Amino acid sequence: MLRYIAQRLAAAAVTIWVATVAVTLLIHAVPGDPVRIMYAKFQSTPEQLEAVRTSLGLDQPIHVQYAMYLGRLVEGDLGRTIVGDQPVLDVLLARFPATLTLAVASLAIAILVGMPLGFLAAYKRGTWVDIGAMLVAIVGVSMPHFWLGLLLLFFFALQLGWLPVAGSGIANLVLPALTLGLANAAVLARLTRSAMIDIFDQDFVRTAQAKGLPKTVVLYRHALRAGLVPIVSMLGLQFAYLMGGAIVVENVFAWNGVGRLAIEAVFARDYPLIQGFILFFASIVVIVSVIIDVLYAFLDPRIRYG
Amino acid sequence: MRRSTTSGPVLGLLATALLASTGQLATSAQAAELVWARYGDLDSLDPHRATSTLSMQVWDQIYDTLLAFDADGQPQPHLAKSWEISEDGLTYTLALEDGVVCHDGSPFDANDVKFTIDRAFDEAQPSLTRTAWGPIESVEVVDTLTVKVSMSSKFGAFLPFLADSFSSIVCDTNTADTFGSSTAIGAGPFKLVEWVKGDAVTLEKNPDYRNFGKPVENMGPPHLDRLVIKTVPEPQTRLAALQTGEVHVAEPPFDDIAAIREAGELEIVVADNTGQNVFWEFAISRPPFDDIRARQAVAYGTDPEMAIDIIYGGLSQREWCPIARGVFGNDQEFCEQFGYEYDPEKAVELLAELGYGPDNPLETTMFVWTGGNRHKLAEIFQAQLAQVGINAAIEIMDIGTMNARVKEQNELVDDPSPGTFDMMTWSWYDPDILYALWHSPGAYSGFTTPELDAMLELTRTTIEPEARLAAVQDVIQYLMENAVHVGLYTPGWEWVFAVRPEVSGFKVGAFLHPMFNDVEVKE
Amino acid sequence: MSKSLLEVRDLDVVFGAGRHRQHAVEGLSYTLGKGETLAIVGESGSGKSVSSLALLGLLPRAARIERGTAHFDGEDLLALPEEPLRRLRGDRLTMIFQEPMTSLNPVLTIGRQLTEGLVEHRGMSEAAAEARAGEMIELVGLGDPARRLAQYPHELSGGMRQRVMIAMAMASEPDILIADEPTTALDVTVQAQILDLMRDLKARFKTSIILITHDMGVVAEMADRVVVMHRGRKVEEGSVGEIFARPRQAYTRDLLAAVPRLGAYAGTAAPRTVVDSPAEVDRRAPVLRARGLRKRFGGRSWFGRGDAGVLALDDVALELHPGETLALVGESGSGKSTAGRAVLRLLDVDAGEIEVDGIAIRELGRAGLRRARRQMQMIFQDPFASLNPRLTVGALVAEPMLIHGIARGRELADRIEGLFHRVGLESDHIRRYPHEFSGGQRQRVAIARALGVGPKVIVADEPTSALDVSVQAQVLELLLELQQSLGLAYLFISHDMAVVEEMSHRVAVMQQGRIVETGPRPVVLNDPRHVYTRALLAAVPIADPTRRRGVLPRLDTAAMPRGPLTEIAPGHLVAAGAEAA
Amino acid sequence: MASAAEPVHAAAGTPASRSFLGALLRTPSGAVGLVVVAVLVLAAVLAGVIAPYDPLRMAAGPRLAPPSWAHWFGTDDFGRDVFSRIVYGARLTLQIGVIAVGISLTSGLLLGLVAGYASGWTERVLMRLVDVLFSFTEIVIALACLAILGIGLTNAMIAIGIASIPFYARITHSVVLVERNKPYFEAAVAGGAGHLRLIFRHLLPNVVPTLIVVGTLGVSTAVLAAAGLSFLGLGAQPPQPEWGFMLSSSRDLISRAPWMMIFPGVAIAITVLGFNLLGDGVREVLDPRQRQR
Repeated sequence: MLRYIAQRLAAAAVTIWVATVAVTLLIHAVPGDPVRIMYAKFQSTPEQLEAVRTSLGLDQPIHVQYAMYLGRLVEGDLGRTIVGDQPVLDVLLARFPATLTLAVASLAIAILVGMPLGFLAAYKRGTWVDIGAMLVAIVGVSMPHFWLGLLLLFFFALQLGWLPVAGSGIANLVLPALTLGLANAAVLARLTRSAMIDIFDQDFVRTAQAKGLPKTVVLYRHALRAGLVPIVSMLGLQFAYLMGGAIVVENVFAWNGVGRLAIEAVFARDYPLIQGFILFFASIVVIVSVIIDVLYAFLDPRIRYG
Repeated sequence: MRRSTTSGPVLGLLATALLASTGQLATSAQAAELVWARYGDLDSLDPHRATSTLSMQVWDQIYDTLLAFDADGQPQPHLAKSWEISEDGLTYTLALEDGVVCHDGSPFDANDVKFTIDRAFDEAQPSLTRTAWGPIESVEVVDTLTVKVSMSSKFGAFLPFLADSFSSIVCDTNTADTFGSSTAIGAGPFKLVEWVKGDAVTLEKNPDYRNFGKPVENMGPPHLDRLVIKTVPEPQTRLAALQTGEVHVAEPPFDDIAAIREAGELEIVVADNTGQNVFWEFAISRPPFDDIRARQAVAYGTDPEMAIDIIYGGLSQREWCPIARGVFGNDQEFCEQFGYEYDPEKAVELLAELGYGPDNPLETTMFVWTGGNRHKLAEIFQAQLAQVGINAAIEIMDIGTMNARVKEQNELVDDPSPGTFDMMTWSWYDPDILYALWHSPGAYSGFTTPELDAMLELTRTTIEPEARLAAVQDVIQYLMENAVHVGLYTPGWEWVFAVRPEVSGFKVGAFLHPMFNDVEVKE
Repeated sequence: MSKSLLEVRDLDVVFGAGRHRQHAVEGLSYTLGKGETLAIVGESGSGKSVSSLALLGLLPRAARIERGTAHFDGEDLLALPEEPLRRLRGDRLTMIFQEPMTSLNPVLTIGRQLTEGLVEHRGMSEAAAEARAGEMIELVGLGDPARRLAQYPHELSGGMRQRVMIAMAMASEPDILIADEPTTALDVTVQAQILDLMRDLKARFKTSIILITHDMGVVAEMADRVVVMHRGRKVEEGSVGEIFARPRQAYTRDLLAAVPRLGAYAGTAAPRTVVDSPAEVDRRAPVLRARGLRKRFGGRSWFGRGDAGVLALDDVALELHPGETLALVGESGSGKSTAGRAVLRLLDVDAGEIEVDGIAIRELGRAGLRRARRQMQMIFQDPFASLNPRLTVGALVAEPMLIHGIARGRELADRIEGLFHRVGLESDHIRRYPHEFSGGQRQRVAIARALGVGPKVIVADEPTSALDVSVQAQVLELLLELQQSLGLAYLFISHDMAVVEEMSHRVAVMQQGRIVETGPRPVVLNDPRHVYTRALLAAVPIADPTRRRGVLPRLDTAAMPRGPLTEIAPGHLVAAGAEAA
Repeated sequence: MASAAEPVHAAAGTPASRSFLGALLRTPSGAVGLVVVAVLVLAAVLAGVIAPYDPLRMAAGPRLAPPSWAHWFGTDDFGRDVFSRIVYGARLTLQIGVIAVGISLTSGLLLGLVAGYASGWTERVLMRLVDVLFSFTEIVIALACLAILGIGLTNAMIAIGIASIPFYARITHSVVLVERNKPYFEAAVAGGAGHLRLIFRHLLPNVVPTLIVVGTLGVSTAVLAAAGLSFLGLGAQPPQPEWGFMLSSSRDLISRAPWMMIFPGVAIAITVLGFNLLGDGVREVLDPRQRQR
C-alpha cells in the first residue's frame, strides 16, 4: 500500500517535472520574438526589450533558463503577468477557489445523476429502461457544454427568470454546475453502465446468486461494491475531463475561475500567465488523480494488501 | 424580465440560492452601495502598468489628477490650484491645494507629485505611457506645496495630460510590493477595499475627499458608501443583472438599446466628448499597402456609415477626421474634403490599376480588437471589401496584442506575407496623439516622412491657438491625402451606459471618465 | 439405489430467437438419487452446464427454458417463482463453478462470503455463522480459520479458493451439490485433492452430487451414474460401470476410445508406429542441446528492492535427438513453457547455452537468428489465438517460407497446397480465414505453417490441451505420423501424463523451474524415483471405474529434494536426495 | 475455455468485407449514425445546391428575422440566412473531423505501435511521456498549441489533433500490448518475421479495427472541441460559418433571436451524436462482445 502510494506520488512528480520542462520550451516554440510579442506595447524601445529579455533570462542558454525557472518555481515565483504586471501565482490562486467550487459541485451532480443512471441501465440491460437511459446519455455526451449552458441560461435565467445569469454567489453556481455536471453525468453514466455490465458478467456475481442471496444483497454488496473499484479508477480521468469542460463553461457563465483567466491569457498572449496556468492546471489534475488512486487503493483489497 | 414571484423553483437548492441572492440585495440597499458592471477587468491598479480604458476608469476613482477636464474637455485647475510657465516654455511651476490627504492619512504634497513622475521615468521599469508625459528632464520639490517640472523642449500637450488619468498622482507611500496588485493609495474619491481579480474591485468612500475642479456638483466626499466595479463579460448577462437590480450601471447589449429605451425603465446615458476615434491604419512597409492606391481602395471600398448604423443603430457617428470630435482641431467639414466617400467602383478601378481583379483578389488580413461589437463591424467591412475584390481575413485580439502586432507588421519589411491593415482606436484629449502616432519612429513604426515630422514638430512647439490649429490641420490633410490614417467613426467603445432608475447623479465626464461623486441610490 | 431426489423431465433450453434460435439442451431427462453422484459428461457445446444452470435459475441472459420439469422435494424447480427458488438456492441446492480464481468476490473477505449465505438462509447470528464458517474452513482442510476468514480471495491460491467455494457450498449441508467442472482449471495434484475432499464431504453430509465434466478420468473416479450428452441431447445413461465397460452408443464408444489412458503404452519403449517405415531416433548427435538455462521474471521495480521475482528456469538442461520426442511435463508455473520458448529464443534467458543443430543460438545476431529459425518451429497451445485472424490461412502458412526465401510464386502455391494435403486439409481451405475453421483444423494449419520451412525441431506447447478429446486424438496421430516420416524432433510440452506416455521417447519432469527427474519415458513413468513424479502420476484420474485410487497423501512441495541431477541408471537422472526406499 | 473466445475471433476475423456495411446497418446505432453522417457528407458536398443563399451574403433577408418559409432557420444579425450557413458549415465540420483525427490518429498510431512493439526502455520512456501529456488534458494542450500557433480554425484543428495524440497513442499501445502477447505474434516471430513484417503485417491489421472505432468516436470529440474553441473565439474567425462560432455570436442575441442559438447547437449535437452512434455501431460489428450489451 505504502509502496503503491509512493509509486503514484513519484509518477505525479515526474508529470509535474515534465510540465515544467514543457512550459519552459513553450516560450521558445512561439514563432517570432516572444519578448516583442509580449512586451511590445507601443512605447517600448529596443533597449527596454533587451532589459526584459535579460530579466527573464531569455538571453541565456536554454538549460540555464530552465534552472532559473526551477529556482524561481521553488520560491513560488511563477513570474509576472504581461497584462497588468501581477504575480502569476497570485492571479491563479485568486481565481482557483471559484474553479474548484464549480468542479466539485459539478462532480457531485455528475456522480449523483450519472452513476445511478448507469447502474440502472446496466441492471436493466437490454430493456427499454436501458435503451432510454443510454439514449439520454449519448445525447448528453453529444451536447456541447456551451450549448447546454446557453439553453439552460435561456430557459432558467432569461425565460423563467429563476436564477441569476452570472456572478459568483451560490445562486450563480447552479447553472454552470448543472451544465458541467449534467454533461459529465452522461459520460459517467456510460462508463458506469459498461463497468457494471462487466461486473454483472463476473463469475462471482453468479456465485452470489447461486448462494440464494436476495437480489438487493447481490446488487449492492457484491456487484456495486466490486463495481466501485473500476468506476473510481475512472474518476480521475473524469475529473480531468471535467476540469477541461470547466474552462469552456466558465466562459459561458462568466464564472470567475482559472478557465476564464486562461482564455483571456491566450487572447492577450500573456505567455507567463499561460505557462503558469498550464503548470498549475496539470498539477491540479495530477494531484487529484493521485488522491483518487489512493481512494481506489482503499476500495480494492488487492492493492490495499498488495 | 420576469422575476419569480410564484411558488417557483422546483429544487430546494434553487430556492436556497434565490434566498441567498435576495438577501444580498437587501444589504446592498442599506449600505448605499452601487454596483457598476463592465465587460472586463482592469489590468493593474498601478497607473504606470496599464493603458486600458478599463484600468483608467478605476484609477479615476482611486487617484486624483493635478488638473481636471471640464465638461467641454478643457483642462482646469484641480489639485494644482495654479501654475506658471516660464518664458521659454520649458519650465512649469505648479502650486498645490493645501490640506489634501492621501487614503492612508499622509498629506498630499509636492513629494507625491515628484514620486509619481520619477516613477514614470524609472530606468528599469518606466511607465507604459512615459512618452505622453513629454520630454521631462527633472522634477523639483520647491516647497511642500510647490513643484517645478523642467522640459528639454517645448511640449504643448503637457497641461491637458495632467488632467488625464494616465497622470494620476500616486502617493509616495505606495512602496509595498503589493502596490498595483492588492494595494493602491491615492487621493481620489474612493479608497480601495479589495480587488478580486477577474471578479470585482470594491471601493469605499474617502470621507476626506475634496473636489476642486471636477465638473460635478459635490465638492466633498461622495454620497455612496461603497462602489463595486464588477466584471461581467456577457452583454446579455449584464442586461439581465441590470433588470434584476443586481447591477446598477452597465453597458447594455447594443442590439437591445432600442428596446430598453422603449421600455423606459432603465436610463440610457450616452457619453459625449469621449475623445475616441476609430480609424483605418495600414502596414505600409510592404505590399500591398505600400501603394497608396491599395490603401485608398480599402477606404473607398468600405461604408462606415452603413456599418455603424447596423451595429450601433445611430448611437455612433461617422468621423471624418483622424482625431475625435471635441478634440482641438477636429472639423468635420475640413476633413471631409480629403475623406473617402463610399465608392466601390472607384475601389475596383484602383485595384485594377494594381493588377487585382475578380480572379485575382487582393489578399490581406484585418486586425480588430475584442469587445464593443467591433468584430461585427469588421464582418460587415469584410463583406463589403469582398465585393470590390479584397479578401480580408479577420483576426480578433485584445488591444494590447493588437498594438504589438501592428508594430510588428510594420517592422516586417521583407516578409512574403501580404501586409495587414487594422481598425485602430485611440482616445486622446489633444491632437498631440498625432505626434505620438506618426512622428518618426512612430508609435507603431509605421508611416513616417521628414516633411510630416516637421509638420508634427510644429504642432508641439506652437502654443498660440490659431497658429496651432493651422498646423494641426496641415497634418490632418497630409495624413488623409496619403490615406495613412482614415477616420471611420466616433465614439468607439464603452460610451453607452444603462442606469437603473433609483440611481441619480451618474455622469460621464469628457474623455470617458465616469464620475460617481454626485451619485445617489434611492431606497 | 435410493429413491430419486431430483427428477428432470424433457428439459429444453434455447438460446436466441428467430433465425438465431438454437437449442442448447433438448429433451433432457434424468433422475438423481439420494446420496448419489451423477456425472453429466460431454464435450464443449454439449449443453451439460446449461442444463444444470437452468435448475437453479442461473441461465445466462440470452438463454431460456422452453419446456420441461425438474421435481425436487415435491416442487417443480423450473416452475417455481424467483423468491421461493432463491430460498432453495444456496441452501438445499448449491453449486460450485469451474473458475475458482474469479468465482469469489475480490472485495469481500472470505469470512463475509462464507457467512452471508448462512445468515440469509438459516437466520444465524453473525457469530454463529462465523463459528460454522470456521468449522467448514477446517473441514475443507484450510486450517487456521481465524486468519482465513479475515483474508481476501487474492491472498489464496486457486486450489485454496476452490476449497473455499466447496466450504461455502457445503456449509448448509445441501441436498444437492452441482459441481460444474470443479477441477478443470486446477493442476492434476490439486485436482486429486479436491476430488478427495468432495468425496469426503459427500459421505459426511449425504449430499447428492451432479458432477459436470468433460474428463472421463474424473467421471470414473467420482460417479455412480453417468449421463452422456452430445449437442444438447442425452446420448446414453447408465451406471458408471456399464458406461465404461459396455457403452451402447457409438458416440460414447468413440469418446472413451479417444481418451488417452495412462499405462496404455507402459510396455513399449517408443511411441506406436503409424507409418510403414518410420524414421528411427538418431542418437549420434543431438539436434537440440541446452545447458544451465536460467531465467528470472519480474523482481525489478522502479524502487529497487521489490520482490526477488520468480525463478522460472533454474539450471535447466535438455537434449533432443533427431526423430525423438522429449516430453517436458509439469504443472502450471513449473517453467516448462518458458523452457520451450527459451530454446527458440522467443524469450532471452539470463544464463545458459542453447545449441540447435550445432549452432549456438544465444550468440547469434538478428539476421543469424532469423536464419536459424528455419531449423526450429513452434506449435502453440491455443489454436484460436496462434493464427493471426486478419490473414488467410494460406498466407499464414506461406509466411515463414517467404521470409526464409524457400519458394515464391507458383512454386510457393504448390508447396502450400502440398502442405495442406499433408496435414489433412483441403486445397479450397487455403483462401479462408482462421475463424472459419474448427480448433482441430486450426491446429493442423499451425502444423502446416511449422512444417513449411523444413525444420528439424518443433516445440509443441500443449498442442492439444485446448481441444476436445476426440479431436486431440487426431492431432496426436498427425504429429506422430509427421515425426516418423520426416524424422522430426519434438520438444513436447504437456501436463497430461497419458498424452505424454503416448507421444514421447523421453521425459523430463519440471517443478518450480527445475528438472527434478528425467530419463527414458518407460523408466520414468513406470518407475518414478522422485516424489513429485510419483505424486503427479498418482494424481492422474484413471478412466476406469474399476481402478479407483485411494486417498492421496498431501504433497509437501517445500520438503521435496531439488538438488542437482544425479544419474541413477543409464539416462535416468533424479534430483539429488530423491532416492526413496 | 478457449471456445469462449471463439465468437470474438470469428467476427474479429471478418476481413473488411462486403458484409461490413450490411452488419453495420443492422445495428440500430450504426444505422442511425450512418444516416446522420451520410446527411452531413451530402450537405457538405452539395452545399451549393442545397443552401438557398450564399452563406456569407449579408442582408439576404431582414436582420434577425425569425424562422419562416423564406429563411427556415431565420436570419442572423447581418441578415444572413442561418440555414445556408449551417449547410456550408458542414464542410468545415467535416474538415475539422478529418484533419484533427487524421493528425492524432496517425501520430498516435505510430507512437503507440513503436512503443508497444519496441518494449523495454523505449516503451517506458514513450509511454511515460504519453501519460504525462495525457494528464495535461486535451484542452490545456490545445490551448498551449494555440498560444504558440496563434488563433484560427486551421490552427485549432491542428491543436486539437495534437492534443488527442496521447489518447490515440495510449489506445494503440494497449491494443498492441494485447496483440503482441497473443501467440500468433510469437508464432510470426518464431517464423522468422522481421520488424517491418511484424509491425505492419501482424500488429497493424489487428490494431486497425479498434482504431476505426476510436477514430469514429474521435471525430465527434474533435468536432465538439473545435466548436468549443470557436465558441471561445480561438477557432473559426468571421465570416466562417462554423457552428461553434455561430453559437458564440448568438450569445449577445440569445433573448432576441434564440434561433441563432438553437439551430447551430442542434447541428453540432446531431453531428456529434451521429459520429458517436456510428462509432458504437462499428464497435458492435467489430467486437461482438459488446453486442450482447
